[in-house]
Amino acid sequence: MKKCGLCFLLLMACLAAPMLALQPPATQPPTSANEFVPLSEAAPREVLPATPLVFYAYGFVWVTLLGYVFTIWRRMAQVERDLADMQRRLKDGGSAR
Amino acid sequence: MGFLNTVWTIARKDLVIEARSRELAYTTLFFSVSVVLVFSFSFVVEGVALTDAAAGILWVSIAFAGTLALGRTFERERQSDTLKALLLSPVERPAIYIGKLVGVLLLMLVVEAVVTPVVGLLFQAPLDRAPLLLVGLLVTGTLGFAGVGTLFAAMLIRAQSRDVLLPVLLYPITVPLVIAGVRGTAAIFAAEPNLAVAQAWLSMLVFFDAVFLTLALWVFGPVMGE
Amino acid sequence: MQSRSILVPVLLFVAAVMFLRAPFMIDAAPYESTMGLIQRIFYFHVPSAMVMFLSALVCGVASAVYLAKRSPRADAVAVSAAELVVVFGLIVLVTGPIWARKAWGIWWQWDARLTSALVLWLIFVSYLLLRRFAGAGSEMLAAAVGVFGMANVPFVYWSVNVWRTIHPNTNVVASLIPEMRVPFYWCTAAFLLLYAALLLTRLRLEGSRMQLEAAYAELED
Amino acid sequence: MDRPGASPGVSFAVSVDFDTVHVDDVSRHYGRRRALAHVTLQAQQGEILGLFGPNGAGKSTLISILSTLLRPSGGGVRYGAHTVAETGDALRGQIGVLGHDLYLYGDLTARENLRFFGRLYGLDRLEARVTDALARARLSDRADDRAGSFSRGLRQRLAFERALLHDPRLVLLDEPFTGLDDDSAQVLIERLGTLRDAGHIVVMATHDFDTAEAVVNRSLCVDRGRAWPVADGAGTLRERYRRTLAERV
Repeated sequence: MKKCGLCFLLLMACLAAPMLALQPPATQPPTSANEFVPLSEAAPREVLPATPLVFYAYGFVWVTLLGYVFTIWRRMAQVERDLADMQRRLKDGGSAR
Repeated sequence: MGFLNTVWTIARKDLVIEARSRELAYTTLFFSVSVVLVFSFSFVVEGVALTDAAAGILWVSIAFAGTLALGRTFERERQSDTLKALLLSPVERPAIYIGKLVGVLLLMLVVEAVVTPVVGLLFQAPLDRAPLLLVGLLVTGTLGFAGVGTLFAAMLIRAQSRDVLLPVLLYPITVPLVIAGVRGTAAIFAAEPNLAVAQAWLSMLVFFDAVFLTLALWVFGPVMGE
Repeated sequence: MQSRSILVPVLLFVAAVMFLRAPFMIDAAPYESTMGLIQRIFYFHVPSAMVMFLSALVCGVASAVYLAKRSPRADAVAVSAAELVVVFGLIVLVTGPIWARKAWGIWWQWDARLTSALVLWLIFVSYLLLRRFAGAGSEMLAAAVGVFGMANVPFVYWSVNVWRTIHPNTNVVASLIPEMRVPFYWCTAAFLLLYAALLLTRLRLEGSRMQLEAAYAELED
Repeated sequence: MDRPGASPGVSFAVSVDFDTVHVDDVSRHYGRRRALAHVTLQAQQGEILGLFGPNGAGKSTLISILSTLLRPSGGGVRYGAHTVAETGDALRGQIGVLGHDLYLYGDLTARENLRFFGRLYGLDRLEARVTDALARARLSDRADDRAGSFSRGLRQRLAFERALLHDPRLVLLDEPFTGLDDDSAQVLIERLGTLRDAGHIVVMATHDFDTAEAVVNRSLCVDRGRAWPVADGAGTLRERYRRTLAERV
């Protein structure tokens, strides 16, 4: 059971890391788009700023995935708790008999 | 006892029951006509119907009325647990499925025989432009819808909240049938009709029916085993 | 059991490294001429859609196996895959309109791919609703829905496609210049690894559940 | 109905018959709820087996499993040399079930109900059988009334004859005395006696100790998914059942 909890901590950590690491880069392109990219390469005139949209999209991906992992983790914890409870009851029942 | 014999015995039993009370025919018919009316409020602007509104409304009312008929047909089999009695008899499971399907299909076709002229009348749809093609679209589309619907309604008979679950399951899965039906019918009804397109949709419907019915026949046994 | 508990962290670790690397690769890739920055959603949007369809396939096959063999493992795979269809479908259905807002100027277009993704998503949401609300014995019924859902994928796609298409074609991927193709394949691989890890984790939950049910049965004996 | 050997009316490619039913270590659970736990029993030709127990004890589940409609979660059932997996359809032709829900179409007449099920079972001499069955249910004069217009007792009588229409080897009865007046119960008792003597296997789940006592050969006490033989010895069936239950708890 401990191993499992550890596994989940690791899982959370693995997912959290890219999220922290990813968001700055995701916002990076606009600066380069506005300042460094030569005109010939730049996107055509944009009526709507694309930066926040890209940011929302990437953010949403990570929030959804993390949210899902969180629900798995919570359900897993619940099942583990029930299972431990169960095994204790089984043991008690066995000794009582 | 032959397969077709069994199918006919079960279907005829449903028809006899229905002929006696006519409950389903009347209620479903009235319901589908009300659906046409309700939808016309949103698709008729300043006295003129939007393009393709007739085809869309026709198929929506068929789908809604079909769901109602399916639910009610299997509610009858549930009342005294008679579906269980059918499953207990020494007949093949597919025969039971097809028997129930024939009953539902005939009922829906009767309703369509009334609703289609009503839609034609209210929306000036040219029903006589390609009558055979139109009938073909209606029959194949209804067959596919009733085929999937009979399977789902039968398997939900023991489930909780089956009334809500039937449309929830049925509508997304029958989307291809509805699209084909609506587009095919719209191609016939359009100001510039394109019968070749309608024929293409018809052949697509035939293909869908073949796949859906094969799957349903295969799935029905295991699903009703419990 | 032992090998799986190592496999999941390894998969996650590799996926995480790949995801960490991905933004830099995407950033290094050139701009698409007409869409500009917004095209960068594509690197996450398309792999999610691929994973979604893959997961629907997995669910359908597992459901068919469950119908034929009644093996509880197949059912566990089916329900796990169905959940992941819904999760990745949500990503597709949210990032798609964000892209559309910029590229087409509107949030939603009734175009073939968007619509068929929506229909597919709805089918698998209904699958989960059935399992949640139909009561005891719903596994078998859900398996029927899973099989129909999988069989429906090409039909939905086909019928909606004939109905209308303004979405960029699938051959967009083939026509990508190498500088765009490499990060795209990179992201696809990362998503597939992530999918495998999530599926295995979800299966593990289902395994624990079965253990719990078995323990209950034992307690009653 | 005279019936040595296989029933003459049912025409199957494979004729399936059996003289015993073995229930071997059968368990069944619905989700987490245990309906049956390791039940083992046997019923023989010419025997009426009574299942007694409180509501929700698992009697109906056991009947459903015997009727082939419900699969056991563990263990198995053998019908003589046959199992459901091998001879599903034909086997069902040898089983007659009177369920709690009666299995009658309320919108069909008594005669139509019998005729419909007779056709499904592929019976010959159908009209004669139906007329006989109506007479035995003492419904001849109401044969053409809708079954839905009958009282519970009349429907119960009709449902009982419907279950026996195809002369099945194994007769499964779930609460057959529900809604019957004393007179009808007496007729049912006599009919069960005839069935037993004709070599049928009868399994009956009921609450009605006093009525059933006259006719059951062997009794099982079903409680919380388990089955035990009701103790022999002095006293009425009800007293012995109470004693068995008390000893087990």
